[in-house]
Amino acid sequence: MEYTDVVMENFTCPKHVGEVEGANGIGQVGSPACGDIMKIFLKINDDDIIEDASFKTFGCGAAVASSSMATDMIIGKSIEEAAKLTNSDVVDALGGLPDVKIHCSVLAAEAIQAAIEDYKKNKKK
Amino acid sequence: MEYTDVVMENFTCPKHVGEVEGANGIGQVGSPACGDIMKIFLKINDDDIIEDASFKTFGCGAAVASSSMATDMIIGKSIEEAAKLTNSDVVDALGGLPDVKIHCSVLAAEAIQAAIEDYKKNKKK
Amino acid sequence: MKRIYLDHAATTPIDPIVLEAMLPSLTGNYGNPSSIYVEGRAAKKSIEAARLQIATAINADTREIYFTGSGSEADNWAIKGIAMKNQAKGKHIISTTIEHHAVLHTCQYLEKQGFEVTYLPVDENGLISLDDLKKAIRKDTILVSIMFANNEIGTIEPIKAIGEIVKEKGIIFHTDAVQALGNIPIDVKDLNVDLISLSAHKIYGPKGIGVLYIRKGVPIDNLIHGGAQERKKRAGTENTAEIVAFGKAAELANQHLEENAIHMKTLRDVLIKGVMEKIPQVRLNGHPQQRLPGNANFCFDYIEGESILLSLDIIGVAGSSGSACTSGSLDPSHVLLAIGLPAGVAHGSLRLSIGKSTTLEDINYVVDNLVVIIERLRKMSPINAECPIDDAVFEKADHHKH
Amino acid sequence: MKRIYLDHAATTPIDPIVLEAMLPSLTGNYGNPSSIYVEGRAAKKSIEAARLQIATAINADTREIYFTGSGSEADNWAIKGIAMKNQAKGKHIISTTIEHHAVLHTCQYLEKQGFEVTYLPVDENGLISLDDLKKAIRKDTILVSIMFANNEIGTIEPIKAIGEIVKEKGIIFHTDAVQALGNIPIDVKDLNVDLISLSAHKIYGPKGIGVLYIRKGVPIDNLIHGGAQERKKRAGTENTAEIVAFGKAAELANQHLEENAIHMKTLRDVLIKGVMEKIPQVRLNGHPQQRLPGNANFCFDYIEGESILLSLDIIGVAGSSGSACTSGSLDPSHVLLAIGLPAGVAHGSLRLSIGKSTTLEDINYVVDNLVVIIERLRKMSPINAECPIDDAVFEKADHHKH
Ligand SMILES: Cc1ncc(COP(=O)(O)O)c(C=O)c1O
Ligand SMILES: Cc1ncc(COP(=O)(O)O)c(C=O)c1O
Repeated sequence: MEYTDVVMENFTCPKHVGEVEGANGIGQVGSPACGDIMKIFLKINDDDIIEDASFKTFGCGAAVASSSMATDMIIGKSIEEAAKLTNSDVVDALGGLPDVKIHCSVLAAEAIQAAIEDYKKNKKK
Repeated sequence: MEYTDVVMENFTCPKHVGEVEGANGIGQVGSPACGDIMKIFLKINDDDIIEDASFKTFGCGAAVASSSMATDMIIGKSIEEAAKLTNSDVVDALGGLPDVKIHCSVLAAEAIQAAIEDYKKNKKK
Repeated sequence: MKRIYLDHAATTPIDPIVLEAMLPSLTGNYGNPSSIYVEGRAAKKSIEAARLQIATAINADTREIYFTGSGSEADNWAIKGIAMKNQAKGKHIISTTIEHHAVLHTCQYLEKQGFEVTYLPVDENGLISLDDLKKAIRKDTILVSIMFANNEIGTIEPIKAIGEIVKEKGIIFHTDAVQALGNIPIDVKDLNVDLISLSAHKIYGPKGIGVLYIRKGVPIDNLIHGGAQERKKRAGTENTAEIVAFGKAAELANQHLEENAIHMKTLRDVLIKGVMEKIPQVRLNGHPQQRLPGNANFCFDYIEGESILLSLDIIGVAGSSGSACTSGSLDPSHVLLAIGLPAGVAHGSLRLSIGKSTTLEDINYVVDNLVVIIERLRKMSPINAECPIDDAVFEKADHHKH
Repeated sequence: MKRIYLDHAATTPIDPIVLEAMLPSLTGNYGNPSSIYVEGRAAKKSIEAARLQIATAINADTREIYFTGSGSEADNWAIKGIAMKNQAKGKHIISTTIEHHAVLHTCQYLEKQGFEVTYLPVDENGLISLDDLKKAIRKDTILVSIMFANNEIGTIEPIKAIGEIVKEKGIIFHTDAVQALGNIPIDVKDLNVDLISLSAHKIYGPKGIGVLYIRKGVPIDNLIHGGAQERKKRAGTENTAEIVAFGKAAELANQHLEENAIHMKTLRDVLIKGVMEKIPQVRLNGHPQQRLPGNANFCFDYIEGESILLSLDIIGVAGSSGSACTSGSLDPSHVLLAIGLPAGVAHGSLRLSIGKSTTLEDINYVVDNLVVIIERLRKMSPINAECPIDDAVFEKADHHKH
């Protein structure tokens, strides 16, 4: 298994770690039993644009890097666009992931979707 | 498999190769299918003393060395004594033989016995 | 950057003395050991010298030492060879839940071929119970295979006591001593063991060479059929160079056994004390006393093992983890699960295994840096003491099962 | 004394370029290739580079190359692995009477486990008949294993034609190409072969490292179970150094295939011509044309092979013989018997196998001295043209059977 430089960069100096203040969409996927949990925090403005995003991740290097990259990719996008982010987009942005780590990118995409769902649910109330 | 120096000496410069002139006891054992044939020639005098002995051998290094050593050991002995020569005597005199080669020494002892039998048979006639 | 290698349980560098011993067999001494001419005899001689070195190290007879292509091959041979040869007597085998995969997967393969295997459980320290063993023995039990010392958590099993129980019943006893060699004494005359697996690369020898000790008279089928090498028990042109190297490595390991063990134990205790005292929410895995001198194995709550390894690697430290993420599977170490850890915790394990060249500075450096790394990763984690996640809930949810 | 090594079919010295390539993996690069830190990744990388070199040499995909601990292990794995995995389909295997013991004894072992094996006969040149093969194929045939080139007499089997017949029937085809590699081209895209065994020490690589090529999708059981190495197909910590060496050796063998073959063939023909012309009562074994470039195999009537070898050894020449006396058994080579030689004649065989460094002077020296040696030994022999011994008589007499 070999990580790309981009993965290592995003692992050692991950962007957007922590809990964004005023987050109004939060999504969590994974389980510790499987070795990964990803929690995504979104701050979405009234125009449904993602103003800021952050993550907290329990997981391997690829999970951390995927979280970092994915949050970075959706900031400034509309929730519609962000919901379309696929795991392959994340993998491509990372310059590739080892086969056995692809599922980490899947988790990242799922976590974002979950956070957007959460935002929509909150909004409706 | 490792031969002793004595074995190698007796293989490279075997004593008593060929057919002794006036041989009156000839014994042959073994088969080419098994990879060894030993033929022993004895020249025995009227007092039943082995005056000279020689061999011809088809076989491996141990077979040649055993033939050489065995013939050398019985020259000057009575046929009674010579008949008592065991394969272990030959092995000892050679400073040992590899396990898988012990049967060569057995052949040598058998060939001598066969030659003595042949002499006795000839004498009776 | 200076590297600090703390994964000696995975493999060790070749000792320069061992390399020196093996080099002549790579640059020359190339004869086929089965050949009768000078080159062949020379190769044969060096192999037999190595066999004697190995035999001496475990107090065996040279005719009981058979070279294999790895520790894994030795394990496979022992278990399949005994099973196949003795199946008329019975098809029941006893092993444990914490064996190396070379034993475990071999047993599982035999289960598919109609054998029955009882896997003895272990307690929270990784020890089997002699009572369990006694109860597991049946009339049709033909083999007991229990490892000498565990490669992950370092726990040393009571091999002598096991041997006594097994011998009384006339059952064949195999032990995987790959981790024991060079770390704790192995004396086949003292132990009632019939088969022992060994591997060179754990004791500063090369990879790709192992040994199976087979007590004289033990009925066993071959695993690799073919030529008459290894007294007709293991075919394949002999790996002269690595055999010679294994011989030398075993000799050195034996000569310096005590001194190396004391050195490793001392540093290990510093390491364990440092980590346990300086880092909160950590547990030590494996038996507190009855463990390999060089083994330290921790679980850090709330974080995952691979990210610890990567963080250590970046600052020059090599360690290993029972986390699934390091193995290509998604299940964490079967050993950590067997000692009762929840999967989520098992994912946060770190094994640091000390070698003969490890120094006190190395250990201090690692402890100091671990404090920082663990803190950093915990900050990044969505779970913590206030916000723990119930494994059970997630396991039931089954959302991310593969 | 200068040594003349003419036993390249038994094993070869390590090429200095190969040694140079492998040394870094002995002095450093010791990481466990399964580990994720720097040392592990470096080791992994060198293994994958070697895998590519091997794949290129036989025109395969890297994912079809699996490293083993020897050519013998590759043979055992291929045959047992296919047999075990596909036994539900049938339990019939086809092989030949002239296979290497690694194939032959594996087949015999499977016969004991309830498999049926048809051993195809060969003609006086060592060739199987395609008609025999077609006739031997049954509904329950699951595997055909026929060697690429014979190690004793050098005969090259019609592998491509065999592959076509076998493929049409949907049967799995294995070939032991240990002797072919580096001597004749092997192209898996051109041949209908599913499994190929290779070994490094026949092509100036180290002993103790082999390869099994497994065509993608071929269903096969593991032989060595355990860790996830070799894409979960062959357990055991990778022998990094020897894998790297095998890669380099294969690359060199491939690059210089034609030039080496021409060199060996030229010298071989000088050798054969010299021996046949200067020594009476001698026969050439193996196919006159369709043979390995470096192989010469003779039978000298009335004398025994080991004594020829010893005599050659004394004057500095290393050769081999199919005589029983060199193998520790009392039966002469099964290959020489299979081509129809009487046992007594088979005992008098001498194989001289030429390598890339052999010179014309070496060959001339050997021919000249052989003349003397053969004459001397014949003088010592109790049998000769005038006094032949009927094998049959002796065999019936059975006086000296073991
Ligand atoms: C045709 C053939 N097959 C298999 C082997 C076995 O290879 P290894 O010695 O690497 O086990 C050899 C050589 O020994 C051989 O010549
Ligand atoms: C306990 C144990 N058994 C077996 C093995 C396998 O040995 P090898 O890597 O030589 O196949 C190892 C190490 O990998 C081990 O730690």
